[in-house]
Amino acid sequence: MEKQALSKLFIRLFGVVVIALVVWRVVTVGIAEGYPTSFWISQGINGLVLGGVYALVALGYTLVYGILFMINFAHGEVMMIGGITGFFALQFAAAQGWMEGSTAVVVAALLFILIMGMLGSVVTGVTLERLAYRPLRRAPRLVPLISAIGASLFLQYSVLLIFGVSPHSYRKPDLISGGIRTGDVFIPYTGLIIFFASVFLMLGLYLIIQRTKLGRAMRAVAEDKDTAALMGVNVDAVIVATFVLGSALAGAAGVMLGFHNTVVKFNSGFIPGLKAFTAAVLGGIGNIPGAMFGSLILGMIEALGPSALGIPTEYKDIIAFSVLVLILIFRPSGIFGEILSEKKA
Amino acid sequence: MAALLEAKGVTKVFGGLTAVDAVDLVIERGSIASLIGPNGAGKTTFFNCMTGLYRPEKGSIHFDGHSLVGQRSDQIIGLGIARTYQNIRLFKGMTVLENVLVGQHVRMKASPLGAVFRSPFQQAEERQAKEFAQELLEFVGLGGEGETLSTNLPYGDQRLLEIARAIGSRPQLLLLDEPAAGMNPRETEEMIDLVHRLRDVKGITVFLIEHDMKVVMNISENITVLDYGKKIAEGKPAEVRANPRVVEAYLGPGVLVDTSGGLEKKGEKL
Amino acid sequence: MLTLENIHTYYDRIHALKGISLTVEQGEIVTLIGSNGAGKTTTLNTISGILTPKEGTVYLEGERIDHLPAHTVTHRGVVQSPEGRKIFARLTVQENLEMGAFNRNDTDGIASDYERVLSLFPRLRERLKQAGGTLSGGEQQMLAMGRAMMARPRILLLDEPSMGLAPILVEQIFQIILEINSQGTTILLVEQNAQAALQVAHRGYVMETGTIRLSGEAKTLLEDPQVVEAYLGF
Amino acid sequence: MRKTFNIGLIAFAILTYLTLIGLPTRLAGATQPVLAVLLALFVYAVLRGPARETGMGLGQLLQHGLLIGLVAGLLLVVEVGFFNSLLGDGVKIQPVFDQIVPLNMAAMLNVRAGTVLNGEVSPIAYAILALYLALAGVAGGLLVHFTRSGAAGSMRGVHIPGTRWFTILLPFALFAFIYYLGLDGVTTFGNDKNIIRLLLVLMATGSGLFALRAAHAGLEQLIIGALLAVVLLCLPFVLNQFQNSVMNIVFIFVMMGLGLNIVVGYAGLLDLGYVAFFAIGAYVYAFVSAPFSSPYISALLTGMGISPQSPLLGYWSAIPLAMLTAAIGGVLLGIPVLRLRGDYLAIVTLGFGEIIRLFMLNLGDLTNGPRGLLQIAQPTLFGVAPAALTTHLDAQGWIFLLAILGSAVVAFVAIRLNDSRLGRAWVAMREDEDVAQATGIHLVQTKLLAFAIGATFAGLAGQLYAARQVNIFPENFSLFVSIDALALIIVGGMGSIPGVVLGALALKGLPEVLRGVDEYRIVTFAVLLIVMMIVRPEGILPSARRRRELHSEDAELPVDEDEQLEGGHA
Repeated sequence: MEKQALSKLFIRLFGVVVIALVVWRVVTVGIAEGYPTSFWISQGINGLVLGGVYALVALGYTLVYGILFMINFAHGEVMMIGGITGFFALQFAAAQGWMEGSTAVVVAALLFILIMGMLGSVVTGVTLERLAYRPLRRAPRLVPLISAIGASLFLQYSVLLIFGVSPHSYRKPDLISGGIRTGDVFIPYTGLIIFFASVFLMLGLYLIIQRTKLGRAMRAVAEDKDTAALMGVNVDAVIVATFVLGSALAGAAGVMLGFHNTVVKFNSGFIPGLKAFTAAVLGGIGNIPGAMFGSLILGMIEALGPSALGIPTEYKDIIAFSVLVLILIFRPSGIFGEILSEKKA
Repeated sequence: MAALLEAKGVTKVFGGLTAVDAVDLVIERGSIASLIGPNGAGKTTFFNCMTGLYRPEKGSIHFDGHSLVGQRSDQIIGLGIARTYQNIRLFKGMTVLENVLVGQHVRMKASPLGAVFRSPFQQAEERQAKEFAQELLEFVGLGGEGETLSTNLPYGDQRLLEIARAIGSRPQLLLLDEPAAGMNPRETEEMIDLVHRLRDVKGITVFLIEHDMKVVMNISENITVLDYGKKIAEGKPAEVRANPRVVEAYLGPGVLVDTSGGLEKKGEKL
Repeated sequence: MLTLENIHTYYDRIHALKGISLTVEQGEIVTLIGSNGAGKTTTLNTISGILTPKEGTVYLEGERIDHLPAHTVTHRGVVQSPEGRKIFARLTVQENLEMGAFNRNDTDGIASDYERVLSLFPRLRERLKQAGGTLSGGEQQMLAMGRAMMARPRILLLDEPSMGLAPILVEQIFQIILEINSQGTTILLVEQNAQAALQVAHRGYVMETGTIRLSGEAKTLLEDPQVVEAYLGF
Repeated sequence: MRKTFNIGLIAFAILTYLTLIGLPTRLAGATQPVLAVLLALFVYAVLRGPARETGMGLGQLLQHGLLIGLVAGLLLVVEVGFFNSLLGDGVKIQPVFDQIVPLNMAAMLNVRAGTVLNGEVSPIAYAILALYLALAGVAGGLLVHFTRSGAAGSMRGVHIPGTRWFTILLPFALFAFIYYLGLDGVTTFGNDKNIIRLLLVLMATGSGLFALRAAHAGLEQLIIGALLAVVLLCLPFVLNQFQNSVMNIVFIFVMMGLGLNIVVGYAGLLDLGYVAFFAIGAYVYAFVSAPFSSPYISALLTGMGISPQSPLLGYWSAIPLAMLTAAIGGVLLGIPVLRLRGDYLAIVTLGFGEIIRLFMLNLGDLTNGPRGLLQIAQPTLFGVAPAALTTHLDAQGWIFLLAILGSAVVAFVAIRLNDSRLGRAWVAMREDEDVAQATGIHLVQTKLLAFAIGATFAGLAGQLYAARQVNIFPENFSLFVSIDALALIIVGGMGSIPGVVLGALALKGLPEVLRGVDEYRIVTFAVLLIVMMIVRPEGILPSARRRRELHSEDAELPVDEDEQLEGGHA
């Protein structure tokens, strides 16, 4: 009795100390540095944009985890391939002169690029599922994870070998290269587009899951594959559909990140992929709204954290991972709870 | 007889569902007692509260002078309560003998350093552990199976091995969760005999959950009946059998009583 | 209607069914009884396509269905209500029932079956928007059977419908099984509760360690001394 | 037939992939034979299963093989022709496909690059390529036919007399040959001698493992083990600097792998941040042996009136410090992740590894950032550099010797632990945490012990690595070190000590031999990981226990063989 209470108390105490330290640090830095409000707003907006991208990728992790209980470690690479495909689509569109056309043409071209990127990711995701994951569906959990690590490496280095080392630079058309300036706050158009497109796609996904027959089948398969099959659900098809949805979102993220960061290369999916996974875990893996909020929170922490704590921005990854570790210490199933945890009894 | 274990007002809630509801229970030292009731009545949950897997929201459980609530399961087995599981949970990749050796873990003391340098103490302890494991296997009737992989044992023998593993920890109280489930009549007879020998030869107090009324009525000195998490009756077998509430909630008027004992798969979740 | 010929099924290396042959005629209730591990559930899983037999054939009205995946077997009208109910705990009661009709597109037919199920199990109507996991054991069993009915099965495979239910509910469930059958659905029933099963069934098979030990009219089996000793005695 | 056609399409996709990654450019004249061999092996792999199940006759096999080869070959010819026509027209494909250059396409067709550029490739060259691949398909079918009949069967069940002794004597023969190649004046293999000798060393060491496995338990195994140990310990004295430098990294990874094996293989805790402890060991040793290269420590020591120019501790006296620091690191990592489940654990530990690397990169004052820590002191033998004692042992050989000894110590400890109360507790915990706890296993303690012991070994390996490298930089400690270490225990066979050695030989040694195709190391390895997981998840030399868990179909094989091997390796 005493022991368990003591360890719980210890963890709580530790939590209080950590929070107190962070608050103290933020307050002292805030006073000492005295950044203008506009700086914080700009950073906050960056955080939301980053969060939006993470969310699109995080949803893929969460979807696959929700159904197969495996971490699709290669999901970041699926996103990267979307970015690469989008890059070539952009080259093609530029060669046709679409990027200098009227607004309508440019918008259509951008949509074309987005869709091509999504297609590239979908093909990759589905192929992965077929070749690297499906044969392992009944294997112990470690086995598909290792296979996924292999897939991640394979995709990265194949892209490196096939498309070369040099980064591929996205050139934004004029239409989206500017931004809105109010006072000292500058909001790039790409940021706006990313944020709203993310929200739009996430809502779409949510509706598919909750309202459609496919979504219902996905939820049923997540709970119990054999019983779902007894109801006449083609489990393989539903799993493929899950990969299609997750990969499509990742592809969209890849293209948007390409426009935002202006470059894509073989390893540009790796760190965002890890971050997105972190975000999914933060929100409670398997939990769709959790993944969205976890991503936005992580984006904000990354954007605001270094300045608020008064440390160099190089440490933003450290902050992100530290947050992950801390959250998991206090809430092992994420902030919003792992929806599917009871399956794993 | 003195009470070995005494539970008072034990309550366990899952979500909104009260799985165990203010249950009082006393197990006499040296007795064989049973816990019965329909599926989902909270029997296994009660076991889990006793062995530290769950922590009851309310109530106290005292065992041999120690409070059990809040203790971890590895501490509880150290105090002398061992158990088996409804859906057999052996260490599948281990041999039969190794399973029983793990069962003795809590009674062994050699440190990792002792293992690396093969200290005389460690060697003696390992040798004794192996001898004791062999003895226990012979006790349950698996003497020749030491090197068999535990998953390769037939179903009934797996149950026996679980009991051997549990008594490896030299418990005072052994909790058996449906020991006769899925056994044919002959195996059930043997199980009844084993439970008797556990108490008579090994001096272990036995508390068991069982659906097979043949077993329950045959060996229990005391029966507690749970329904919807509440204790609805307790007493000697004859008393319980005659209790109208038990008949209504569990035994039924007779025609449709499940007498075949046990159910194929137990993963009943709340 | 349904015929199994010399079925051998393996779980990994374990030889679970060793040459099972049985038949179910149109309109019958046939029960499979036997102790734990005898292979009753394995037999149902082999019929419904969750498991594939290594040897032997399953015919449904003369057509082979033994190598079809589970979801297409359902499409042919063989519907299994699995052991332990296996309702989808996080889907609502309504969604669970809709899952039952997953392969159907006849909106009108689905609607009428929906009404039929709800009138068979009035308790479910009160709980339509509730998550399946919050139902009591008896209600879950009703939901599981209702869900299977939603597929409009030609033959319904019921696995342990009385498992873990209070005796009063058990009686109800068996009443409903009789009613479903009287409405024209053929039923293959797996039961631990051999007595009750043999009372509602027309014919029965007794299984033991992967083989069929005895078979015959349910009434005969009820009086068979071997059956009485092994499965019915108290 | 349609299925076979589809297999042909897959073969074509693989060949296209190989073309796109520029393999022909590297292989040059050997391209066509290599592609043919690969295709034949592919056909063998895909037809073997169906052939066994349906009992295909030889004719059918050849037919299917031919169809696959034809489909793949003809499509490839069309593709190459398409690229060639573009190249001939002066279209630059390179901005998209980096490797589609005339040299690459020419190698595919075994012609000169100029012919491609000028668009003068003769149809015959195309026909030869197609023919090659079609024949390769047929060869694959033949291979299936021959391996399924008698010969292969006897390999499995029946023991041909003498094979056992062949297996046992093979490593000694190889060692003798290696020794011979090292003698002055031996010019066998000419320029390739260096590489071939290294390959032989890898093969000899690997075959040693199989020899131990083949030996009967008891005295025979003991004698053979002792002889192998003697031969292995002689290696550093007869190899040259290059071969020693490859072998010492192999054995440093054996040490790492054995440590990680305790965490992952025994205790089942998937740790992807294992590099952190390796880095800790390396940096701690660097700090004490080359304090001047860290600005912070340098200033600190100067402030205390100690000259930062001389090492604070020697190699041997630094060992306890490196191990202890790493162990503390292991516990510190262990505590917060104790409550996490397998996959979460993997990602959090991965995050930890990255955090450590980022710290090394960014804590410029302490770690000198990306400029690294330089001039790390070499281990000595009673205060003397061994190179001064004997001309036969160069600096790399000395490290190799220490790596062998370190590996032996680590293996010894691992074996003893595995066979103890703690080892059983690890396995029990891996199999069922709840039941393990209810059986009296203190989970926190048991997990932390696994982390700490694993970390200690990594620290030991890291220290030796720092000495080997002389200068260390943060990029030496990237995620890939963790992944390499994990991969080698997976490939070798999780939980198995000989497996770790074999894995290290294959994954750290072979790529050095295949220097020419080094760029393909990672993709090859990635494919290997996936295929391995599908075909043989228990690894090449699995521990008996793992094999039972992961591959129940194989359980009929005698299981005691591997136990003997593990026991014998001590």
